[in-house]
Amino acid sequence: APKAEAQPKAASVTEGGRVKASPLAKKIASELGVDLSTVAGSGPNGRIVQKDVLAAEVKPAVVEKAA
Amino acid sequence: MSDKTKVVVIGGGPGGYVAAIRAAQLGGEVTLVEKQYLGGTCLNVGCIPTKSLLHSAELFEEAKEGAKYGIVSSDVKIDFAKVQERKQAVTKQLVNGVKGLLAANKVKVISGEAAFTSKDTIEVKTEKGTETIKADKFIIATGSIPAKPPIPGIDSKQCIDSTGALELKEVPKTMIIVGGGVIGVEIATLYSTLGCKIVIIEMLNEIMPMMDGELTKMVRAKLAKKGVEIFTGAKVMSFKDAGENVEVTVEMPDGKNQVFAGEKALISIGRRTNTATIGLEKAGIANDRGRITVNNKMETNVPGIYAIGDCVGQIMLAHIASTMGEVAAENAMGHNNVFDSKTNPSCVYTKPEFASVGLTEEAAKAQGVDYIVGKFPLAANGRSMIMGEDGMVKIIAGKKYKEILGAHILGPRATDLIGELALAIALEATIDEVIATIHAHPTVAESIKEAALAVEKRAIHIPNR
Amino acid sequence: MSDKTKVVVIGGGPGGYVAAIRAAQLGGEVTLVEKQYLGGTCLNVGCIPTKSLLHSAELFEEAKEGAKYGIVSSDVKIDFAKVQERKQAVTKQLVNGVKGLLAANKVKVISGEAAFTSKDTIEVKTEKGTETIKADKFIIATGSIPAKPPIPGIDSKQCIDSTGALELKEVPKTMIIVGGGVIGVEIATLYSTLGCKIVIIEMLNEIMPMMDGELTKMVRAKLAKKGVEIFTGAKVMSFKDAGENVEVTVEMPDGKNQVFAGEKALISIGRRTNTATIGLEKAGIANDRGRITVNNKMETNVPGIYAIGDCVGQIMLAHIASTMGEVAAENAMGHNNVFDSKTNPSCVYTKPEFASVGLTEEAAKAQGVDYIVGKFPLAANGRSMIMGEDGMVKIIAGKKYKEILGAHILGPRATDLIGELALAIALEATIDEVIATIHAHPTVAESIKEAALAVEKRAIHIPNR
Ligand SMILES: Cc1cc2nc3c(=O)[nH]c(=O)nc-3n(C[C@H](O)[C@H](O)[C@H](O)COP(=O)(O)OP(=O)(O)OC[C@H]3O[C@@H](n4cnc5c(N)ncnc54)[C@H](O)[C@@H]3O)c2cc1C
Ligand SMILES: Cc1cc2nc3c(=O)[nH]c(=O)nc-3n(C[C@H](O)[C@H](O)[C@H](O)COP(=O)(O)OP(=O)(O)OC[C@H]3O[C@@H](n4cnc5c(N)ncnc54)[C@H](O)[C@@H]3O)c2cc1C
Repeated sequence: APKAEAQPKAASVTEGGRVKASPLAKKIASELGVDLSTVAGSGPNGRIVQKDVLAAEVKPAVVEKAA
Repeated sequence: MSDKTKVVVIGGGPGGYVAAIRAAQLGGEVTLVEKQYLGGTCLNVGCIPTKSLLHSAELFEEAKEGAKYGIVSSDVKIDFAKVQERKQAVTKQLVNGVKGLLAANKVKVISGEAAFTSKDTIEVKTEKGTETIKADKFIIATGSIPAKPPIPGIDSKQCIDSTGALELKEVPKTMIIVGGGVIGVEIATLYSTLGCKIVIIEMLNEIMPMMDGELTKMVRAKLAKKGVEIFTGAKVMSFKDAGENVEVTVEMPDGKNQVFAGEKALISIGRRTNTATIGLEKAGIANDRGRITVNNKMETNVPGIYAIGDCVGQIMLAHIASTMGEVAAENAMGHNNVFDSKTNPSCVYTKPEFASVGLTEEAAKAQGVDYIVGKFPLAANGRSMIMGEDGMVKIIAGKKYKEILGAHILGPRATDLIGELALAIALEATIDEVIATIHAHPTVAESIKEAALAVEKRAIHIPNR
Repeated sequence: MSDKTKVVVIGGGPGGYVAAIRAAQLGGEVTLVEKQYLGGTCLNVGCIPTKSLLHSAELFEEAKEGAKYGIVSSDVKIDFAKVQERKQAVTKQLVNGVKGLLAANKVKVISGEAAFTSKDTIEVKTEKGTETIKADKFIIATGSIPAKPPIPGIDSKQCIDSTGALELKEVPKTMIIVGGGVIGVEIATLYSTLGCKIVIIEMLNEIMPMMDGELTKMVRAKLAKKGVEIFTGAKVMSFKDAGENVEVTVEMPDGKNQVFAGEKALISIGRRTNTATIGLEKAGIANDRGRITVNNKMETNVPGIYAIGDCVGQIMLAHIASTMGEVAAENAMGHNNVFDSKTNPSCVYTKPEFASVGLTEEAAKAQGVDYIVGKFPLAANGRSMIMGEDGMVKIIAGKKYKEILGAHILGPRATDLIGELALAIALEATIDEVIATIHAHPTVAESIKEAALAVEKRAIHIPNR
C-alpha cells in the first residue's frame, strides 16, 4: 500500500504516522490495494480489522465519515 | 435517596456475581439475589469441584507411575474421603472469596429466591419473609440445572446427575455414563483413574461433538487404554433397579438391545435453563422454551432487563457467563459493549488436557471455508516427553491469508496454552506472527510455533510431508 | 556438480541444527560439523537434562505432599540412579530425534572439529584424519562453555560446573552454589527438593538480576522455605579442599570473611563463548574477546559467514540460538530476515515456574518509560488454588496507550503461559485486546486477563486499590 498521502487522517493512524491494523487486515489491504491510512478502524483503540478493510473497499465513503 | 443506577442481579453464579461486581465498579447501586449458594453451579457443583477431584486423580496416577521417574513409594492408595474434603475446602475458600469481593465492591447480597412480578419489580422469598424490590436494571443469571430425560426407570436409586457424581462417598466399582459430552468425559476420566470400570453411552456418532474430531479420536484411544468403553450411536431405552446394580438397556447401533449393569448410572445428557419459576411471563420476557432471548448486548426484549450465562441457553460455560455478565453490566450502566464468542476457548480436563478455540476442521468444512491445516505431534516436543505425555497441536488457517481460524490442543497444559491462540484470533493474527514470536525452550508452547510452521510445511522438529 | 548453495554449519546445538534444517528446507546443500554431540549443550548438558531432573524432583515433592490431596503412600523415596537413567533416556531420544531430522532433511553430518583456515575454507579433524571443506556460506554455532573464574583453589575436587552437577551419582548432603543466575537457581531448586542443604553466594545485589525484582523476591522466599540460604553482595575469595568438604571463603556484604563448607561447590557464574580454537583470525572474523560480532541479519564482518547462538555472546538461550539460526539460514539462502529479541521469553524452572517477556519494571524505570503496572496474585486464582500453588502475574503497560511492554509470571505453568504475552508484544497489543479475549475457566491463564484489568484498577477477582 502507498505511504500516507495528504489524506484526511483516520482514527487508526497514531501520532507517529503508524497505522494500527490487524495482520489480516494488512494482508487483505495490500492485496486489494486499499490504503490503510484512509480506513477507519472499528477494533479497540481504532485498530483496523478485516471487516473495516472490506467495507472500505466496497464503499470508500467510510473515509469521509471517519475523518 | 441515592441517584445511583439501581441494579438487581438475580443469581450469584459466575455470570451473576461478575455482573454485580462490574456494575458496582461502574457506579451502580447493586443488589444480588441468590437462593442457594454464591458461586453458583461453577464453584459449588461444577467447574471447581470437578477440577479439584481431577487434580487428586492426576496426582494419584502420577504417584502410581512414579517409579518411571525415580520416585519410589509403596502402597499408593486413594483416600477418597480426603479427596472430597480437599474439594470441599477449595470450594469453600472460593465461595468465601466471592463473598468478600461482593462486600469489597459494596454489593448488597440477599439470600432468597427471586421472581418477577412485573417489568420493574421482583419479589424475593427469604427466610424472614417476602421482600419486594424495584430497580432500574435487572440482570437475570439464574443458570441451568441437569436435564433429566423421560426414560423409564430413571428414578432408580442408582441414577445420579453430575452433582451426585461429585458427591459420592466412595469410588464405585462400575459406572454407566449416559451422555459423552464434556461433563460425561471428565467424570469418566476422574473415576476411571480411581479404579472404576466405566461404560459411556452416547446417542450421537461421536463423543464431545463440538471438539475437533481427529483429536477427539486420540482422546477416545486414551480413555480406552484406561478401560473406558465407549459406545456411540447408542440409545438408552430404560433403567432398572436390580438391587446392587442398575441395569441399563441400550439400543446399540446395530438396532439390537444390550444390557449394561453398573453400580451407578450418571445421567449427563445436557443441562436446561433454570428459568421456569422466575416469572418471565409476568415481566413479559421473550424466551424460547425457557431459554431467554437476548441480542449481543445481552438485552432481552424488555428494556432494562438483561440475561446472561447458562439461562440464555447458548454456550453453557462459566467464562461465557462471566463475559456476558461484564457486557450486560456495562450496558446496564450506560456503556456500550457487545458479546462476541469468537475467542471462546472450550476445555476438557482429560489427561492430558484438551482445549480448542475457533473453528474445528469439521466446522470449516461444513461452512465451506477454504482452509489449510498445520499439525505438530507432542511426541516430538521435548517438554512433553519429559512429562511423559503426548498429544497434538493442530491449527486451522485460512488458505489464502493464513489467518488463524481455529486451534486445537491435546496435551499437557492445553487449557492454558489455548490462551495464546485465543489472543491470536482476537487480533486477527496470521501464522506469520505466531512464527515470528519467539517461543521459549523447553516448553509445550514451542509446539504452537511448530504447528504454525507446519501450515506451510516447514516445521523444524518433524519431517514435513 | 550441484549448483545448490553450499552451506556449512559448525556446531550441532539448537542454533546449528535448526539453521542446518532451515537452510536445507530452502534448497541448500548443507553440511553440519559437530565435534561432540548433536543437540549441543541444550540437549546433552543443559536445558533438557536439567528439566528432566527437575521434573522428577517435582514429582517427588508432590508425592511427599500427596496426603493433602488424598493420595496415601508410605516411604516416598528418591531413586536417584533411576532419576539419572530417565534423564539419560530422554536426552538420548531427543538426540536421536535430531539425527533423524537432519537425515530427513538430507543434511550431511560430519563428526569432527572444525576450524577456519581462510575466509571460505574449514579444516575438519575427524577420527579418520583431516578433511578440507569449501563452501559458499558458513554458519558458526559453536556455543559456549562454563566460565571458570581464577579463584584460588577452584581446582579442588569438590568444585563442579553445571555439567558436573547434572551428572552426580548421589544427591549431596550440602552444596555451595557460586552464582545465583538461572542455572544456579535451577540447580538449587533441584537438589534442595531432593534433600540437599544449599547455600547460594551471589556477587550482585540480587539473584537473577534480569528478572522482575518483585517476583524474584517471592522466589527467594520460596527457596528460603526449602532451606536454601542466599547471600547476595557476597564474593567468593577462595576454595579449600578439606577432604570430605570444600571450604569456601566468602567476603560478606559487611566486608568480613565467612567460611562455608559443602560436599560440593557448584561454579555457575556464567558461560563464555566457545570460539577460541575455530580460527576466527584466519578467516578475519571480527569479535570482542571471543564474542563474534554480528548485525541483526546474523552476518559477521566477513561476507558469507554468519554466527548465531551462544557464540555471539548476547542472550545465551536455546530458543534464541534457534531463532538466530533460522534468520541466518534464511539470509544465507538469499532471503531477507532480521533477528529481534523483543518477544524473547526468559524462563526459570523453579517451583512454581517463573517466566518473563519484555521490559521488567526495573528496566522500564531505568529507560525512563512512562509505565503503569497491573498485578494479580495467584492466591485468588481457582486453578492455582486447586494445584496448591500461588504466585503472581504482573503486566507492565505503557501509561498512555496501555500497550503491553512486559509481563512477568511466577506460577504453575508460567513458562507456557508467557507465550500469550509474547504474542501480545509481537502484535503490539494493548491491554484492551487481552481483556477482550475470552479466557477459559478454570485456568491459570484467567489471571492474565485479571492482571490486564488490574492495569486499569478494574480487576474482578481482587479488590482494586
Ligand atoms: C459438572 C460440571 C462441570 C463444569 N465444568 C465447567 C468448566 O470446567 N468450565 C466451564 O467454563 N464451565 C463448566 N461448567 C459449566 C458452568 O458451571 C456453568 O456454565 C456456569 O456455572 C454458568 O454460570 P451462570 O452464572 O450462568 O449460572 P449458575 O452457575 O448455574 O448460577 C446460577 C445461580 O442462580 C441461582 N438462582 C437460580 N434461580 C434463582 C432465583 N430465582 N433467585 C435467586 N437465585 C437463583 C442459583 O442458585 C445459582 O447459584 C460445568 C458444569 C457442570 C455441571
Ligand atoms: C545447565 C544449563 C541449563 C540450561 N537451560 C536452558 C533452558 O532451560 N532454556 C534455554 O533456552 N537455554 C538453556 N540453557 C542454555 C542453552 O543450553 C544454550 O543457550 C544453547 O545450548 C545454545 O545453543 P548453541 O547452538 O548456540 O550452542 P551449544 O548448544 O553450546 O552447541 C554448540 C555445539 O557446537 C559444537 N562445537 C563447538 N566447537 C566446535 C567445532 N570447532 N567444531 C565442531 N563442533 C563444535 C559443540 O560440541 C556443541 O555441540 C542452559 C544451559 C545450561 C548449561
